[in-house]
Amino acid sequence: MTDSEIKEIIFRLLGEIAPEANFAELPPGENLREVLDIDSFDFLNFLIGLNAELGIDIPESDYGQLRTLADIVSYISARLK
Amino acid sequence: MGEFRMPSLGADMEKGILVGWNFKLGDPIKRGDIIAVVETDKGAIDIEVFEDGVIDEILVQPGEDAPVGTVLALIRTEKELPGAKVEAEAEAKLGKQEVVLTEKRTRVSPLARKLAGELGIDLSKVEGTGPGGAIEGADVERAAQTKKIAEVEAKKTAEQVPHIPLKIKTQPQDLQSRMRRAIAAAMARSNREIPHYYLETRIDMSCALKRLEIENQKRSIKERLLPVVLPIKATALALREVPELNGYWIDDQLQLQEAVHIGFAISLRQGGLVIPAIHHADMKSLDELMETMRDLIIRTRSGHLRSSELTDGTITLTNLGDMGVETVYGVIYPPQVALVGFGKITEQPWAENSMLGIRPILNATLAGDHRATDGHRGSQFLEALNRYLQEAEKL
Amino acid sequence: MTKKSSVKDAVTQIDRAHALHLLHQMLRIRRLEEKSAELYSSMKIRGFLHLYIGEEAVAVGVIEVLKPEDNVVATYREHAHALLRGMSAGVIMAEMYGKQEGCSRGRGGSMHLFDVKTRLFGGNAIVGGGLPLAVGLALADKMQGKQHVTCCFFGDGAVAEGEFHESMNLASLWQLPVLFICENNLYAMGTALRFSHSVTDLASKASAYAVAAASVDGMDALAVEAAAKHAATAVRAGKGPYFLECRTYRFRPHSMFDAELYRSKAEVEEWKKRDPIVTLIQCLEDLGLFRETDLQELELQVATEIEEAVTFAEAGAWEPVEELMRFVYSEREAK
Amino acid sequence: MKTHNQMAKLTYREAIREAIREAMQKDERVFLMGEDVGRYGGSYAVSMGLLEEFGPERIRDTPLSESTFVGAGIGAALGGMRPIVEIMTVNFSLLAMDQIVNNAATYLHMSGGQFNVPLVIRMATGGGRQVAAQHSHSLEGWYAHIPGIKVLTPATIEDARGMLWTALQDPDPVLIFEHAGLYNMGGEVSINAGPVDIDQARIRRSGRDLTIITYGGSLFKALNAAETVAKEDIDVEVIDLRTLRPLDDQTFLDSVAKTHRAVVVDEGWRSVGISAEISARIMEGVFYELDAPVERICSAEVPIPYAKHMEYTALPQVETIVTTVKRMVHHDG
Repeated sequence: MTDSEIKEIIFRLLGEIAPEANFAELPPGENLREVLDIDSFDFLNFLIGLNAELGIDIPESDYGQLRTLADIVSYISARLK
Repeated sequence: MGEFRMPSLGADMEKGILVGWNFKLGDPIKRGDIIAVVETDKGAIDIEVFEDGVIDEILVQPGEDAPVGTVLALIRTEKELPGAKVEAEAEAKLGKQEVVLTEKRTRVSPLARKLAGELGIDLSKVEGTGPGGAIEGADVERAAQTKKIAEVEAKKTAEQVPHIPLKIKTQPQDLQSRMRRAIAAAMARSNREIPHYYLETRIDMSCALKRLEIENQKRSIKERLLPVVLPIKATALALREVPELNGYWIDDQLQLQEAVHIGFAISLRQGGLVIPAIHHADMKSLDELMETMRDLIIRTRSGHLRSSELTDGTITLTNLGDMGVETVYGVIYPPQVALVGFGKITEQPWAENSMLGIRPILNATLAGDHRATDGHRGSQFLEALNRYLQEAEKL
Repeated sequence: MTKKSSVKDAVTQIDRAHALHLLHQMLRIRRLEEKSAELYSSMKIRGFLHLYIGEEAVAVGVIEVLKPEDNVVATYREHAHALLRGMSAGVIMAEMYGKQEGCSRGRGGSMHLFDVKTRLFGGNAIVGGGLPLAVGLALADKMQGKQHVTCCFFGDGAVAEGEFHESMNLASLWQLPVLFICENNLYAMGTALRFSHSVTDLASKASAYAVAAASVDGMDALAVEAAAKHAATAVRAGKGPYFLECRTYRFRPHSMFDAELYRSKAEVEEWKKRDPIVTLIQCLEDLGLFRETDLQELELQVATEIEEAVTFAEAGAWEPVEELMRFVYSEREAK
Repeated sequence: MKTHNQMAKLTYREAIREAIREAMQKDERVFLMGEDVGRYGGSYAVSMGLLEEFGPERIRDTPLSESTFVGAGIGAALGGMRPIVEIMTVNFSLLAMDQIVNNAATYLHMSGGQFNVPLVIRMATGGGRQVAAQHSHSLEGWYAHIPGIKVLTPATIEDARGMLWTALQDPDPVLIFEHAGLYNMGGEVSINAGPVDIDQARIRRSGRDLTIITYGGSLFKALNAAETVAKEDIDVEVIDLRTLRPLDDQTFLDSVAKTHRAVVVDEGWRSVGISAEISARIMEGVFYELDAPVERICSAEVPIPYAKHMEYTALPQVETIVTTVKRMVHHDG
């Protein structure tokens, strides 16, 4: 699965939570939760979406590696190999 | 294999007691034979069998009672007979708790309420001339007159002030303004009427977070618990020890509420705040609390809340931990008499029996209505809250 | 078929074909009622269910002498009467299932079978409720100069109702063509005759209203037919109402949920010896008019009819709830 | 339109007799059956003279057997006739309630649409003539609870004259309640007044400040009260329901939406009565137009007493209507 396909899934899941957000201009290095005003419930739902879609389990201890868009993409592609 | 079941002989017959069998194992039987006698509340009744065959197995002994439809015996038949399937209706007994709201409202006729909406009149400022001070249509029309005159004056003075355009998010205008007006009215009334006192305490969350970690390892991601669930449960249990914080201030007296319905503040993406109630929070398990909150958040954000959920909170809880705020000093929602606030859990230096260490600390605050309770009771509540979080395995 | 006028010796000259016809009708009723009991236990039929098993001779004997244009008013124990007047077993079964293909669109159930084509003015669940209707139907026929008979079935229980006395009086006062058929099965639900009537010879009550009356053995189809023929002829000839008491017995409980505390098993067994089907077969055998194959043929024919009825009912549809309000009032067709 | 509108002076009783006579002349299926309708000429003298004109076949005196002669009426209707059954008063109709509810009202629906019951039952109703509890009932509201029948309450001479023929054309059972106090009331109606509709209310007096909703015998008390308060410039609208089933609620809902205040005057008892139904429909229909709760003026919940002053107190009266209206409009009542 290529990075752009992963991004596409991430944007779709985030879209369900923050419909009005405009993902094209999302800076890859910014803290996602602050930029998109996502609280802990939204974030958990996002992870549940990832788990359902891609079948990867994300333990709480890994939350730290999922701050920015770039982090999430690399975290996922590593898990999918 | 034919099934001989406890027959239903009438709408009001739910079960019968098997008095005796007229045949024994291996006996041949034919259609129309009286195979057994059953005791019902109308007396003993002979039970007919409707198929030929041989009794292969007896499943219910004389003296036992069995609900309608229970298989009493198996009958080996030459040709296979389609057994009559009896679905046991699962009577989903939905216990419905009635929440009795003893809230006294000023009396306003429906016509007056309608006109107030149309003419933009704040009913709390209208003098009622109807029976018992009830506000009637005419009263609202008079208020509209005086309001129009006042607006004309205000317009004159407003001309001098330069108009600075504010950048606000686009938002369906009426929903935003109506909600903003409702919050404004409540907050203004709270400030006007409620003498607030504030208490704060810092809670060591290591035990609670440990409990959470263990729980989440056992669970799939879908059932994962969020940290905020623990302080909510602790709050609910602490309220049982200090019930005076769980009620309403009405007609100059505290009206305690039996049920603990915690109003959970949920912010809307387009701005604005809604506080649906988690009903009977003290009786809900951590999983049930998580489930309820997830459901409330989804329905709040999609606008599908039941009106009862918005009006029957007995206390309000606001959790700004996600936002990175350390301590919250909240404003109580009338007619409630308390508000609990939780900030962010942060790593902080912590001294304990003269040893210094780093602990995950949660700042918990209580805003109390001094008419209903005093600081003493408020601090006992925070103390209980802390205690429950230190024995988090019991939550 | 030559018939002597007096009731008693009419039984001796029997026409084999006709007797087999009566037997066939009784078997149709018997098997239909047995199948209904079975379907009730498997919860396909609900509500109240009153079986006619044991009384077949009455309905068969009486309805045999009526004409298609005559009116029939019956009670809640009326599967037999509906079947004999021409309603198909399938339509009856569908009604008991509550299906739309039932005669009353599934709205009446076992106790409320109606059929405008065969002028069956219903089962009626109120004891005695049908008697005044019968008086009215007869009044209408008389006022319109029609030579019809209105045949009204009711039980021994109804004889204690005010409406029985009012109806008998009015029918007699206005000399109306009503054939009152009392199916006296000795029990009004759980109350034996002697506990509800000061005078248990019910036929004798008719004389109080100057109404011609007779009583007949309700377990003997041929006897009932003869008596009914005599009565119907008088009524049709305008001689006023006639009261025929048929003394019969029901082998099953009043309805499905009845522990029969009011009568002994022995009494039931005693009456079963006079089962109308067995009696008729015995009578034909004594006269050498009965062959073993006759019964097998009839049983096979009846079994097929009943099985097809159940299939018809099972395949039926529920009336759509959108139609609930239909027929509360008439739909505005021409007056 | 009628060419020249010559008026005839007629009492309520004569209007009904004319209606019966006209119906029997026009349709030979129509006949009158009831206690003392023939030789005695009717307990309220409504059918006086009809026996001589139409003979005993079609003017049939019955024994005192309400259940059976009402049941026979149903049977005759089933059999193709168009009977008018007269029950002397609503009080005796209780004996025929089973036939009316379980047969007349139910046959069409229960038989899946096979059997119509084109029957008219007339009965006197109401109190106020000191005939004590068992003869003073107003139970129209009961009958208005039952799907399958229609319930008419003619108050004016025009309705008394025009409702019967329309009711006889109806393929379903129609009950007509004639308030006993109205039989002697005189009035005018055009000589060729024809049939009237039986499913709509009428505004008998239009007004702006408050709506009185009533029917039958109470109509004239309401109109009297309206004239009284008009002197203190309270403008009351008075609605005559004319039929309790079907209940034409649109007329009174539109009125209350205009006046924002409603009073129901009903000679029946207050609890679980037609006044309660009307109040409920107002709450459901025009809640946001209400400036005051709906008020109901009904008979006291007692068996109507014999003594004049006691009966007067028990029944709704003009003064009660006046004080209620003034309190609702001016709050000074």
